[in-house]
Amino acid sequence: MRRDIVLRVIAKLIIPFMLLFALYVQFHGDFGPGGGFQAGVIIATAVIFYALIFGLPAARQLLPEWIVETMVASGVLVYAGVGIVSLLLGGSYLDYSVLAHDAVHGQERGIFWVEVGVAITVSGVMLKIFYMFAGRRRDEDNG
Amino acid sequence: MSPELAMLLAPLIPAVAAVGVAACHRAPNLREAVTLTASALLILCVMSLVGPVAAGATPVVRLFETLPGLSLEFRIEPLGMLFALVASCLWLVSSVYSIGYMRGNDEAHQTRFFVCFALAIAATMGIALAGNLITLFLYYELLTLVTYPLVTHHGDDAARRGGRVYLGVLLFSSILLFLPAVIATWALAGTLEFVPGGILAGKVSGTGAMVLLALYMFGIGKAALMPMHRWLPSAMVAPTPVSALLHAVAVVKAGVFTVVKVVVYVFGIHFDAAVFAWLPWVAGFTIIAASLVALRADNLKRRLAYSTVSQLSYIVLAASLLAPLSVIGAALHIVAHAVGKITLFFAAGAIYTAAHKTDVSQLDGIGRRMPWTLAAFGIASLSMIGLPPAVGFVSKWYMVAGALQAHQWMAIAVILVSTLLNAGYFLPIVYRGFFVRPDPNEAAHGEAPWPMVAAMVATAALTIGLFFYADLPLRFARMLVGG
Amino acid sequence: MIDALVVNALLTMMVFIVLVMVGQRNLFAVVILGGIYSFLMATALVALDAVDVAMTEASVGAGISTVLLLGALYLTRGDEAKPMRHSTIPLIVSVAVGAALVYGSLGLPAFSDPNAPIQTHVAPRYLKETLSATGVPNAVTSVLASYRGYDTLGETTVVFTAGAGVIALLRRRRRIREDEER
Amino acid sequence: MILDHLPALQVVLPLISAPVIVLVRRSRFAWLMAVAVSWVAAAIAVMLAIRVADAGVISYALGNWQPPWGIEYRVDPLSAFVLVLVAGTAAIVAPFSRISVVAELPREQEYLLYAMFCLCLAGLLGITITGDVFNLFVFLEISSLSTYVMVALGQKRQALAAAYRYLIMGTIAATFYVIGIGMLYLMTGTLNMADLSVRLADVTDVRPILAAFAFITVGIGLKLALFPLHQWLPNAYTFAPSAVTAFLGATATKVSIYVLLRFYFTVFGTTLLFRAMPTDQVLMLLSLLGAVTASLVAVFQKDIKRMFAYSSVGQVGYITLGISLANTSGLTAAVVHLLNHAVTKGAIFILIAGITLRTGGASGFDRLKGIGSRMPFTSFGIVIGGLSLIGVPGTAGFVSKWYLVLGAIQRGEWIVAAVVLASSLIAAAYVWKFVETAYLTKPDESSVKAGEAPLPMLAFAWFMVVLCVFLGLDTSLSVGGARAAADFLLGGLR
Amino acid sequence: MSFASHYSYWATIVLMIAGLYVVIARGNLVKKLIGLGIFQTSVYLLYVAPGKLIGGTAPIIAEGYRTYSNPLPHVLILTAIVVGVATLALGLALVVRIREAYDTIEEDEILRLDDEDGS
Repeated sequence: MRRDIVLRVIAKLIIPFMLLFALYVQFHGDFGPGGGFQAGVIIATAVIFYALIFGLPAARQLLPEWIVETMVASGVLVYAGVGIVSLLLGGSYLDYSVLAHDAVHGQERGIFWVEVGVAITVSGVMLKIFYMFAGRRRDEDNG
Repeated sequence: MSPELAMLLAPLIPAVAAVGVAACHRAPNLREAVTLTASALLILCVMSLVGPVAAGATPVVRLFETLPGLSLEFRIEPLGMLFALVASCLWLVSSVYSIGYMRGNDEAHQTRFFVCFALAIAATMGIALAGNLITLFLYYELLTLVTYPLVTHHGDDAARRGGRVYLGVLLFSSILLFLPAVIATWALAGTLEFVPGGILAGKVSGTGAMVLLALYMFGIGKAALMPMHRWLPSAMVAPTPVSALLHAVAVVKAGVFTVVKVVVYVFGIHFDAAVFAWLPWVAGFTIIAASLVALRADNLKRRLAYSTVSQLSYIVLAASLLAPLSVIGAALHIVAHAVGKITLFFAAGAIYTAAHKTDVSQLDGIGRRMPWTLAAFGIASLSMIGLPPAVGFVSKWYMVAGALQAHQWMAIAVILVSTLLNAGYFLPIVYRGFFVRPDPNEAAHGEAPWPMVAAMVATAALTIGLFFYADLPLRFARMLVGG
Repeated sequence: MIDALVVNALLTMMVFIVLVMVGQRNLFAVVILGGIYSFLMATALVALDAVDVAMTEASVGAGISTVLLLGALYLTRGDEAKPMRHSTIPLIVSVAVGAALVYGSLGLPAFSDPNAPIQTHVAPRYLKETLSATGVPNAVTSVLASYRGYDTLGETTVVFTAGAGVIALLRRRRRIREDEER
Repeated sequence: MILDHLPALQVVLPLISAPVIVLVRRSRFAWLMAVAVSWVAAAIAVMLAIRVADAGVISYALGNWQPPWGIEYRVDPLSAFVLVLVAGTAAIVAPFSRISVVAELPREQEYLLYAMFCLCLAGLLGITITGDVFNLFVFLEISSLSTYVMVALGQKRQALAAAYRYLIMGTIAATFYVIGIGMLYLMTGTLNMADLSVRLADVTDVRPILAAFAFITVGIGLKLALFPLHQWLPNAYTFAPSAVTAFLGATATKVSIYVLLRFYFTVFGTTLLFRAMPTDQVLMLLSLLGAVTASLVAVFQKDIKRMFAYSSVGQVGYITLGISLANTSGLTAAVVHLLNHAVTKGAIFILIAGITLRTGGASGFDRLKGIGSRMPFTSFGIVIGGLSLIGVPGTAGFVSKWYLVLGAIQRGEWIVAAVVLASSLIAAAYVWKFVETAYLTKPDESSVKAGEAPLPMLAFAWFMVVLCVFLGLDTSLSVGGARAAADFLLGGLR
Repeated sequence: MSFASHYSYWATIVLMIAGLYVVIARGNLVKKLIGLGIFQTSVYLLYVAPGKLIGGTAPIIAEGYRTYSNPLPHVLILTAIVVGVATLALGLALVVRIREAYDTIEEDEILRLDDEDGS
């Protein structure tokens, strides 16, 4: 499959659009359906798609394991960190109103950041799981 | 020393001694010195309480609240005083004896033995001084557990089996019968203090009271009322000093002590006699049946074991009559049986150590080789039968007087018949030992090691001495019934 | 009424697909059917106005789950399920559960009842003030990220737990050694 | 100021520590982090308990959204009690865990185990502290998923099968729970526990409520290993890494029992349930069956870990029995036994971890012959723990049994009292199996050769052993706390 | 209450039972997980369907709409979906490991092998 030139070309065309779509879903989630979780899944899907066409090693080169593993952890930290920041600014845990001078603005800011956190962790985890599953048989075959 | 301090120290001294013994496991002489010093200290400590208690004081020490409204608490009263005295004195004697026995027989795990021995005494002190039923129950169970390693001392299959029966019966009875009785008492009376006149008076009557009484009497398995007596013969797998401890000092005495405590302080001797009516029959049956088994037993320790079962039921019988005189008799018999039976076991152990004999039929002429031993055995037998000049006579006298007072003809008949049976299984041993010719082919041997003989002579002397000087125990026993 | 009909039709189709899945022994076919089931579910969710949920179900149920299952099938080479064990007890259990559910459902509010408690308590406030309080018109987003933001933190943690768990379970010792040396 | 946010920090700190551990990927750091976090959590729990005792129920609105619109954290006497129990156990298990983790796990997995440990702790604390039924589900899943992973990290391959089985059963349980709260939500429109209890009283059609009650009971019953829903537990406990067994054995089922109490007494209220359905009789019957059969099965086990795992099922039966009695003594028994059993089993499983460390992972009785002289402190500690399981006076177990029997007698249930006491004799039978193996059997070539367990492990285990005896002698704190919780629960009914 | 008004519940219940049945009755570990998935998924409908209002729209505030369906069940179910996929991922990882350790993914077979190990 990796040698199929048509697929490769199509993939190279589609994958940027997928990522763009993910960003749209991520940031348009306030106004339409979507949000961090769905965006994370789409980002992961894009990379998985890449891996299926160009092979796992190529995908691993594009997005190395350690980055993925860092994503897995850092998304949760971003989310929980927003809560800690709101604590430090004198609010309750995850009270976004204190994040800006104006409560509504603070809410928007808080929602933005927690959605970013969700997206990072979700895409990281989905990718990591894919790497784990896909890499398994190869290792087994190698020895 | 204030009485309160003495009461705290009484269970503490043997417990600390146990730690000390364990620490000295590499130096046997030092280890034995620790045991002997501690037992001497304990006697002094208990003695210091005699004055205040005789003067009518009931000092109290409250430790901590185990359950809301229920504290771990020590309170000494005449009966506990009597028990503590007996146990502490006999600890010294049996320690001396044990040292001789363990060394004479090259027993293994001697340190563990002395540790558990000391812990058993600590638990016994706790029982004697217990200020309420929950404290008593705690130490009662503790005693079961710390004597388990003693019973299974040899660690072989027989020991394991004996240990299972020992633990099985004692745990079964105490958890399944004794504990619910205690909890029910708490639920009914709202207190578990030992109060003269009883805490259940007016709180329960009729069938409920009878069930409760049955739970107590059978639940206190250490008193070995049939059918809860099975643990006693099973425990005979233990080394002889342990048997002495179990039968004379700690375990069985803890049982009958608890029985008397429950009758006097929980139900009260003015409780409705109809509730108690069945108990003399059970006790009487136990006395006769156990005596008959003893009569037929050839193994010396087994015979002594069944003798114990029967003797314990004297105490239960006497207590169950609810007559003041018989309760005095019960209290006295705790003392009388203790000194008598310990002598008998000492003698059995001495015979085993010196001659390696365990059966009655092997004892022909043993008295010629071991005159001191058999003389002590004879004196103690007199006490068991209830003949003067041994202390057993005094306690039996009070029991019979009590039975007369309560018009319990059945009890008198039981005591008379069993006296004959006692004579029937003790006197032939004495006769055989002194008057039948020994088998000439046997290897010659003398007395057992001197510590054993000394201990035996001491307790035999006590058996006679208490007959002539029964004032002190009698005084405490009288106080028990408010006399 | 059209909404209700669409929903009910979709539900009926899902029931059929699931019943086929129960009987089917070829695991590959079951996984594919599962994907179709998820798509139907997503469609039904759209019809039920749950667009966010539908989007997630489509990407997760039909997408990720199917990929994972296929991957696992590939790794386990598990293409053939053994015949069913005797299934009276499971049947009894399932039917009992169903009976309890039906009994309970008899008292539940009717479909699309505007006076049902869920329409009158708690939820109206979200709809009323989502724009003014959080500046976010999508009430699902504002509830998800703000009102019940703490749930979503937990949810993210669940994903994280699964990720770290899969790493723990599937990581090879040998390769990690190299990782650490690097 | 920071004191006002203790309820949030209680859960968030362990939760944050997990991703930090995964970021750093160093096993020593991971261990230090786990220790630090569990100690801080324990300190917070104690502070919360003190504040609750002084000032009454604490309510904390997350995100400053007032309940029932936002999620509420609620600390009352019962949840404070369980928080201290869970965090305290973690604080004791975490420090020594390194010894057995190093021995049992490959190095690369160590930090992940600690991450899972922190997540599990966060999940259990979250379940306990939350006042929102759906938030409870989320944290239930956090603790469950991390538990599956921890169990699967055991050395033998059976650990994998046990984890899988636990995963299936646990997920069914969680789904049942979700169905139950779904029905409650449909009938009331709220997810907040306090709000639910108010609004449930006004619901006229009780059929969905009864169904919800049944689903929640079965779901939580699965999680707490209520007989006959306990099948996942023995293998999970037997094959999990030893440190994990010690932690789970002391906490996991306890938290589920807490959830049951919360629903029965806070959300539903006994008026609705104990009148409308024979809940108490059914629960009583199951509890007694569980206590007796699990203890009997324990007697016949050939593996000590498994034996004590079955014993846990039996002990859970005592706790649910206390709940089913539904009077002050019974509830006090249930709550205080949460603590007493946690301390007892914690001690036992830590000591067993010491044994498996020396045997290289084996825990069959054939390897334990004569261990009493080889590992005297370990063996004796297990014996004392065993005495507490039997309910010998002077140990924590006695106190629980006292209240349980008292509660039964006060209700006039003499047979129940008798069965409880009889089952403690069965406990004596399996404890004595260990005693005879350890002390009255000659060691042979298959039995363990090595010496005593490492000192830190012994120290922590013996701390719990001593605690176990202390809680049997002085009960002002344990029974005091349990009594307050029981009164609070029963008071919530009126 | 009429048949039509409760149809969605009952269809949901059938889905639940089918899923639960597969989990309990089937011995193949992958199939069990699929059944578990169906069981979990069907719960979504229990929450979401009653939240729907006829004539309502998705709960995204916009000009021209007055009736919105209830957003809260949607939020809850989003969480439930995530939990479901997390469970599935872990379960499959376990199945892969089990397959490597036991060389089978049939439950009966695994139980038999466990017995041989003498647990």
